[in-house]
Amino acid sequence: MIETLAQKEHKYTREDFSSDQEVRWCPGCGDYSILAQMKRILPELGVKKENIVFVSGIGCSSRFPYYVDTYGLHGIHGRAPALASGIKLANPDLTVFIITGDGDALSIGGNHFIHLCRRNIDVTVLLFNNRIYGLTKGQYSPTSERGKITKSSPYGSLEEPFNPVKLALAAGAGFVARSVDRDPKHLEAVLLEAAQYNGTSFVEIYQNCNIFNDGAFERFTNVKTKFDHVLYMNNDDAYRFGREHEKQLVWEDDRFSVKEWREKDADHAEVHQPETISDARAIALADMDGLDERPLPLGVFRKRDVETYDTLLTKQIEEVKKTKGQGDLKKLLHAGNTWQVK
Amino acid sequence: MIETLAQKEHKYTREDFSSDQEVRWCPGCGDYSILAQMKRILPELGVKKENIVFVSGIGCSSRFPYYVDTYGLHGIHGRAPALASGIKLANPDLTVFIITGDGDALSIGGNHFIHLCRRNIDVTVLLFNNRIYGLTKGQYSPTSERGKITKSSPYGSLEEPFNPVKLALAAGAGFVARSVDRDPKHLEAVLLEAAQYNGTSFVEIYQNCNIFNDGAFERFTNVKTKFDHVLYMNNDDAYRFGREHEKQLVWEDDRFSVKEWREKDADHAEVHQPETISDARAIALADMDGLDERPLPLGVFRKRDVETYDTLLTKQIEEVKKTKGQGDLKKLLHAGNTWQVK
Amino acid sequence: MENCKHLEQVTIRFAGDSGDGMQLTGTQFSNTSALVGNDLSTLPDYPAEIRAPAGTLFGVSGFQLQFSSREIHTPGDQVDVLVAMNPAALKVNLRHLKNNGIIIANSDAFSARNLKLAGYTENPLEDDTLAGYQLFAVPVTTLTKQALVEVPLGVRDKDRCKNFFALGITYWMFSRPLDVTLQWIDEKFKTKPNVAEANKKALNAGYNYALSTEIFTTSYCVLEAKSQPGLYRNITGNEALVLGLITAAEKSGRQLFMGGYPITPASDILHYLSRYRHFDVKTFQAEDEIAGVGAAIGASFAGALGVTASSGPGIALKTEFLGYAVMTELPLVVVDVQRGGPSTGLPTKTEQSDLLQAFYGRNGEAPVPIVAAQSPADCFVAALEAARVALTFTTPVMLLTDGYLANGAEPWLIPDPDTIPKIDVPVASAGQEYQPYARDPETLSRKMAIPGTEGLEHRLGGLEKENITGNVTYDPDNHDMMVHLRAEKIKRVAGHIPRPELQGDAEGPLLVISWGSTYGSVFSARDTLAREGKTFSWLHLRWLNPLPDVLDDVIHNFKHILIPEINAGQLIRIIRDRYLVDAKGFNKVRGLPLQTGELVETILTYL
Amino acid sequence: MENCKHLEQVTIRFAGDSGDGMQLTGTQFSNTSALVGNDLSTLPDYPAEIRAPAGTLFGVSGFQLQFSSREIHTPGDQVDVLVAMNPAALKVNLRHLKNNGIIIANSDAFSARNLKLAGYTENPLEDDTLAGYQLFAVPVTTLTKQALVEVPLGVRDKDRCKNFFALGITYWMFSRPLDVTLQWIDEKFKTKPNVAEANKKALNAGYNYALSTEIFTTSYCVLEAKSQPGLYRNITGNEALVLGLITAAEKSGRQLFMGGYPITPASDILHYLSRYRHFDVKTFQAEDEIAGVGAAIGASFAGALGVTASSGPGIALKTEFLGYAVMTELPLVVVDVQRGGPSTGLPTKTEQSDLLQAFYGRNGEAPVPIVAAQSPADCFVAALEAARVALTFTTPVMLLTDGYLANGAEPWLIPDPDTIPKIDVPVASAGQEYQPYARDPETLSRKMAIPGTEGLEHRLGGLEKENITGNVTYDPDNHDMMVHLRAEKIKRVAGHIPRPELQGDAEGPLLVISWGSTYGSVFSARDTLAREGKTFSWLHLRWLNPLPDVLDDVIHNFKHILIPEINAGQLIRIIRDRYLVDAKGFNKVRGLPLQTGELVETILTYL
Ligand SMILES: Cc1ncc(C[n+]2csc(CCOP(=O)(O)OP(=O)(O)O)c2C)c(N)n1
Ligand SMILES: Cc1ncc(C[n+]2csc(CCOP(=O)(O)OP(=O)(O)O)c2C)c(N)n1
Ligand code: SF4
Ligand code: SF4
Ligand SMILES: [Mg+2]
Ligand SMILES: [Mg+2]
Repeated sequence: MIETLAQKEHKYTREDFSSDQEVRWCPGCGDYSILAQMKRILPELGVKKENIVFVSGIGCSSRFPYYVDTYGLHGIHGRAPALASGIKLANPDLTVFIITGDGDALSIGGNHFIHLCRRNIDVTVLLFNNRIYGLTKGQYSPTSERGKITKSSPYGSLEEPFNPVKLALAAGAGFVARSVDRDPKHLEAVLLEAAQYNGTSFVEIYQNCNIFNDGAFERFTNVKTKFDHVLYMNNDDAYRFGREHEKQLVWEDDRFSVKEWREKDADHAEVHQPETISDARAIALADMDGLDERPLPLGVFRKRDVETYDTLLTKQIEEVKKTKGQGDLKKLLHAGNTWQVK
Repeated sequence: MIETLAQKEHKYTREDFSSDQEVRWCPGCGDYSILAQMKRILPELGVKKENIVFVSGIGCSSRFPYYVDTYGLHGIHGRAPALASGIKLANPDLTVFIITGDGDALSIGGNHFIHLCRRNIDVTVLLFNNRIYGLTKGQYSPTSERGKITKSSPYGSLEEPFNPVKLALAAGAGFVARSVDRDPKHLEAVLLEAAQYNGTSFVEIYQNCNIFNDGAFERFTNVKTKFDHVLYMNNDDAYRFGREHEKQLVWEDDRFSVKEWREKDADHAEVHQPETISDARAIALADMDGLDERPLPLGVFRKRDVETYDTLLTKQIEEVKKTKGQGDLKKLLHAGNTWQVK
Repeated sequence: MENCKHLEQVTIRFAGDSGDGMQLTGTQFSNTSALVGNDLSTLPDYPAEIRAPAGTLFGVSGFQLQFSSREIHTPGDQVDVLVAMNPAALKVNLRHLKNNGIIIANSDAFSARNLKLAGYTENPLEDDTLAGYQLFAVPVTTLTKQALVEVPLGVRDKDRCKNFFALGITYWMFSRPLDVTLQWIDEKFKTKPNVAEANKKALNAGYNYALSTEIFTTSYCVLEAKSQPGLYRNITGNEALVLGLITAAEKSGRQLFMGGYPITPASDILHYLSRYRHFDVKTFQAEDEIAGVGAAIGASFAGALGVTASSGPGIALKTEFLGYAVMTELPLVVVDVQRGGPSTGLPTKTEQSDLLQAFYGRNGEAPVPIVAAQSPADCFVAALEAARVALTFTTPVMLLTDGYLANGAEPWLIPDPDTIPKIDVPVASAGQEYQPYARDPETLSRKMAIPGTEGLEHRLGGLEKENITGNVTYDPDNHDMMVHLRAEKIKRVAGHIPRPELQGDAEGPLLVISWGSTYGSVFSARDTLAREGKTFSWLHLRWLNPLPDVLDDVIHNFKHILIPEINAGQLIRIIRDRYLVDAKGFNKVRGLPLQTGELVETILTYL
Repeated sequence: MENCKHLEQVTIRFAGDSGDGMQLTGTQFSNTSALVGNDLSTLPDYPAEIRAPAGTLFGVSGFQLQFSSREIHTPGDQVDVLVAMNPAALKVNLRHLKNNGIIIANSDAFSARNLKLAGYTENPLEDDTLAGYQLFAVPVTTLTKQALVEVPLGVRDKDRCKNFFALGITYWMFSRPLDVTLQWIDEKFKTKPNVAEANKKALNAGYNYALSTEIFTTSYCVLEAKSQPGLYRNITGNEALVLGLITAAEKSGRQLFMGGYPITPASDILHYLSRYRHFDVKTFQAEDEIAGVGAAIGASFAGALGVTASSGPGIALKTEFLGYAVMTELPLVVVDVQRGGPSTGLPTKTEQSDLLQAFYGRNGEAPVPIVAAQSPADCFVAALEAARVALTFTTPVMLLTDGYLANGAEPWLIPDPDTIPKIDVPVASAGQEYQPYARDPETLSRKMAIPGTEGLEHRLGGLEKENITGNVTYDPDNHDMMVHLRAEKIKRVAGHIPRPELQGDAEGPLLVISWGSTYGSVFSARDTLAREGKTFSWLHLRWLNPLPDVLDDVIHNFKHILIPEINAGQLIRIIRDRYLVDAKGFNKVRGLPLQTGELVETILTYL
């Protein structure tokens, strides 16, 4: 939940959120862009620096907290959701971000991730998906495509990757979105919306690891190809794409297919409504990987208004206090059958 | 994969699969029925006893392997998929079952569970869902309804439950089904189909814990209510339900709704086809919890034909051998730059 | 009560099917005995199965208690009175009974079917099996049924009252008042007056049956124990531990946050804590033990007192995060309710076999303070101490109890919370210059800065830290220094914990060193020997790490050192290493408290 | 080579940016030196960052090797020659250089920008910073560029060849032949002839530059070491370990199954094993370390040799499953490539601080055999031994190596696989009467029955087992017996492992006891002292659990016991406890191998 700055007089700038730590990613790494966009949106939140906590696991991406001048915990591999849940539940006034990687969140940390989505604790999860284990120097990850040749799969990996958006949707996350490092404007907008959402918000960020998996998302970032292969989903907009918005997705029975856009479609075309979208439709969107003629959706898939775990907990405490009164230590110790020895 | 008995002369009976161990569930527990149906289908598989392995985690349900006279491993909490993966990959000729509970599979074991589904290792997972922790005496589980009052949630639990079918679908399981302890015929049929499927097959079995969560599935098992609240999905059958099959589900835009069944619907009614069903439709089916006018689906949601991890691994080994030849230890040790000291 | 035969102490064991209500019966007997003023100690002994099929051997549920007019701390080795509600209960428990001990058996339950289930070919009530014991075969089921003819209840419900009938018999036999239990029944079955009625009738009927028939000739009484004056209540270890934690939170001004995951026998800590929302206690039932401890650490970082509790396999899972708490130097209390191991082991049995894991069970050099409770009521103090050290030294602390302490009960002298000292937590305030790893020169603890505090933004993590600044560094010499600083900090705890009292002479033939729940057995052994005019010196350790200075002072003054433990020898490893003394162990790994008798025998060989 | 100055041994360190190819350069120098017949030992020292920004201090990548005409086992304490490709490399590594040591610096890289990044205010090549060293400032970048004018390659590609120029200089300086590296270049860049051409030209250019300019006046030579005759190859610890495992699988007729999850510095074990599908090696990259070890145990149950490998935090996660393997008594090899701890610690540095975790890091009494490799090549034998004991004793075995052993390299005398004895695995056959927990009277191991074997269907699990039948039982005495049987089984391993050889007299002033990678440092210390006519006795332990009998025989014959370890004192805890000797530790926890010089100094105080 976002606590607005009472004293609006001092509005932060990006620089206010730069820590004194040297940034240690490889030159050219997509993480730089994500960090830059984050520093852009933080001043927009209207939250005091001291009320922000960045929590991460282990991985290249998970070094992120060091570079932001807020409170931070660089956790252990896969377990950022656990740390973050404790932080947020202990102090619901804090604004909590989880920074994680595809290995961190979906390999070792998969269980914490789906439980976080289910519980709907109000934290924002940014998954830097480079489809590779960066920090350990290039093994395939749970989002690597089948057949991937890496150090640990010299003859090709054998398993289907996870679809993180689909998994988050099925696990129950209220807010599910996707963006990409090389589209700073889009990324900035999505980050801001995610951070402002009340509940577990999940953003998958396609991130280029130029050392171990360079060009993994080239198709979706290169100006030559991206317009034909990316669908930018916008609230209340039709599902149009193509360089001149000349194509559209239409819902046919139980899937989206591509049609040409004609002027007259404007009146009746289906528009994207993440607040009310059905699971079936959201899943159908998530199913499109941009590898066939159908585009890869970027933007917010779903944004549901549901009560958060942290609010429910606070309410429960208040209700119990209403009926039982604020706990009294002396009474507590003396409860039950007691007897006096003289 | 199912290896058929070469010598069909000795066909097993149920009793052949009874171990010498005393069954130690509470009298009245739904687990008994599942065990009974399992013993019915095992002889049907045409697999030799010694080629069957039951693997489990920890929980009431996880005692199952002791009661079946095959090979078995009673594992540790949540980790049966890990053990089972090792068994199946080490020896793909074995027929492997995983027996697990809602806590075992979805709480501590959630990550292994979704990864198993993704990898599509050929094992059959039976999740005994009683929506409670039985063995530890009645705490709420990840499938307990929100607001559940238990020993660990005296004021009501705060979180949304998982929908195990939905999660398995999103994680990529090829075969996903649901049945219930108190419908032995249905259960038997589903178990058989699951066991015969080549790939990760997942069956959620609603199971009554008469001690800590009695009647959780009453609505779907009591003859007074079940016909109105259960949809039995059958291959190539229309989605009809109700005592006289007088109701049907129809697909409208992106969800199922209830309509009366009229004779003339027979020609054009949509029929259930788990082999080809889209994700969107499968998810829409999974979304129905039987608590409103729409029924709870029982049966097979999805049954997809995909190559298994174990087959791919075997193939990979064969291919490498084709190019490199069977490994030779002496050559291996002598590889690289060597020099002779005299 | 005048015409009763006086006894100093009695051990009684109630045993029956899991469904027979034996835990309840035992608890009622305990509470009544406590209110009568006896000292007492209890040992529930229930099966791993939830409800095993009726009549089976593995389905037997037992509850043993010793009550006494002297100070005691064990539930008794051997049993004076065995209440056996069916043949399986008799079969399983007979070996615990003393020669010439009393058996009260529900003869109605000795049916052909039940006998067979228990593996008896003949009815032991009718052949010579029980020669050498005092057998009272009572048709408890029939008599209960008769007593309840008029109560409008179904047959099965009536049948369920038979434990109260049996309890009634024992109340007469040991001259206990009925009112505590009668009141409890009224309270418990407020909404089911018929059930209340039936249970009360059954209790009275049992009492009157014993009083009026001539089967039972003697009734006994066990006088009040001379306890320290004050207000008492009966308490189990898990209850006391929870109260200790809540007290610590209150005394330190921290919110109590518990991240847990159910596991026997630690689950009740989660259960009990979850009741105290009005004390701002937040319990979080996590998806597993790793998430439980992770959330607790997160909460500590956010300013709470983070606690996690588990047992056996669950503790094993927490080790990675424990190392993280060592590195980040955040307060954390990790409760380990030890149970029979290794692996899943004996989940419902007691053991002391996680001590070495507590010392060494982490990757790298990761020392943590370790404290152990010595009796059920003592779990209060142990928890309070654990939290105090965790908070003042900004460190994870391992708090060891065990299955016996967790479920066992004893009278607890309730402390006045106002006399419990406040706990000072080293927290930096806004406006101060803040260095995350600057240390208090005395305790070596670092100051925490709690999120929400303006200007103290900083980052922690599991990579090696530069001293003072807390920046990540791979500098070789800094690492060496930090390894030693972290170790030294834990050593400094020694100056901040109570010095344990040496019982007996400061030199002599034998020093017994004990820890945890074996306190009771050693206490009884000493008491037993004292009556024979024999004695030995005894040091019971509350803190295992760091070890108290007193050991340095005295340990070399004794010819023999004996270390009794419910494991294959763990504290002994630490003591031998540290003091180079040829300590011997007394080790029984049977999932049970040590038997006083066996211990006494062993001690005698050293005197 | 006649007119070169003879040296006994030399330590050289190549240092530059992560992108400068220093690991490659070092490896080439090593391979060439090995083929020349030197004994050698290497220490890669790379940053935790993947590609740190060019020119930064934390981005410096180093590779040190010692090569010698005598037997050696350490990469050398201090460096004779430092090749510094930029100012940061100089800054970080200067402290490793001996007084009057040689510096070869790429003067082109000492630009204002790079100087600033390295924190130099003045150019150290031009002021007095390097007085006291022999400085050779060479414009390596320029000279390389000039040498490659005619090669049709881009500027950046040409620039990348500069490490070969530097290597060429050192080849001349130490009289090494060029052909090994030239061949390697041809092989490596088969598909990129221009790159091959460029690199070869650069190498030759460097060599010729050194030969023909008058800057370098002396060239040195280090003669062949007198090694045991036979065929050798250069090998790292992780490579040797992998070969050992494959050999064990072949010798036992088991399939090799490895369940792993990447973690530094253990990942290469997974990488290397995954190449050997044609040896029927199955590698399974699991979702985490828990699943990795679980799959390995499952595979062992199914008849394979189950192996898992990890490091630091990953090992901590495996402890629950390790206890399970103890209870089910299934074979399993757990490789722990130790790194700097606690927690995430110093992931790329070496340490020996998981020994006590290996001993005690599990809930309950769960003893496992522990074996440690002593040098990179020795990882082969250690792995073979670990697998042999795991299979013959049906037990999990901890195999300890460390970051230095894993990545360090040395010449390996390749064994003839035909001379390696077969490994007998206790497996029951169809038709036999089968009791899962019946034991071999000598080893106490149980026979396994592999799924697929007709008639031997049985169930295993983590609950306590009845001896012989393997049925679940909560019987107290059975538990006590099983705890002791499991312990005794591990003790029996002692009769089946090679007796370590005591070096030196069986009595005297000092016995040094070492384990793992400190072998090399102690070896050098002994060698160093021997030249001064001094000596001490030395026992290096391959097996840590059980400890070898030889210790009982000799340990009390010495006035002092010294135990050098790269931790805060861990084996010392075990030795003191077991033998009650006042052993002293020599402990440096700096993430680095122990320095021979410091060790020698300490040893001298005891002689
Ligand atoms: C318990 C544990 N296991 C393994 C590791 C090693 N490890 C560190 S990061 C990582 C994976 C990183 O991949 P990802 O999460 O995708 O992050 P990236 O580096 O790609 O940003 C692994 C396996 C560890 N630190 N801790
Ligand atoms: C590591 C670990 N944590 C916790 C436990 C305790 N435990 C055993 S079973 C169980 C949950 C059982 O619930 P479920 O999986 O739903 O099975 P059920 O008993 O309901 O069949 C728990 C928490 C354990 N044995 N091991
Ligand atoms: S390895 Fe890849 S993900 Fe990691 S810092 Fe370098 S470019 Fe980025
Ligand atoms: S507790 Fe529930 S799930 Fe467990 S055996 Fe009893 S009835 Fe079955
Ligand atoms: Mg990644
Ligand atoms: Mg359950």
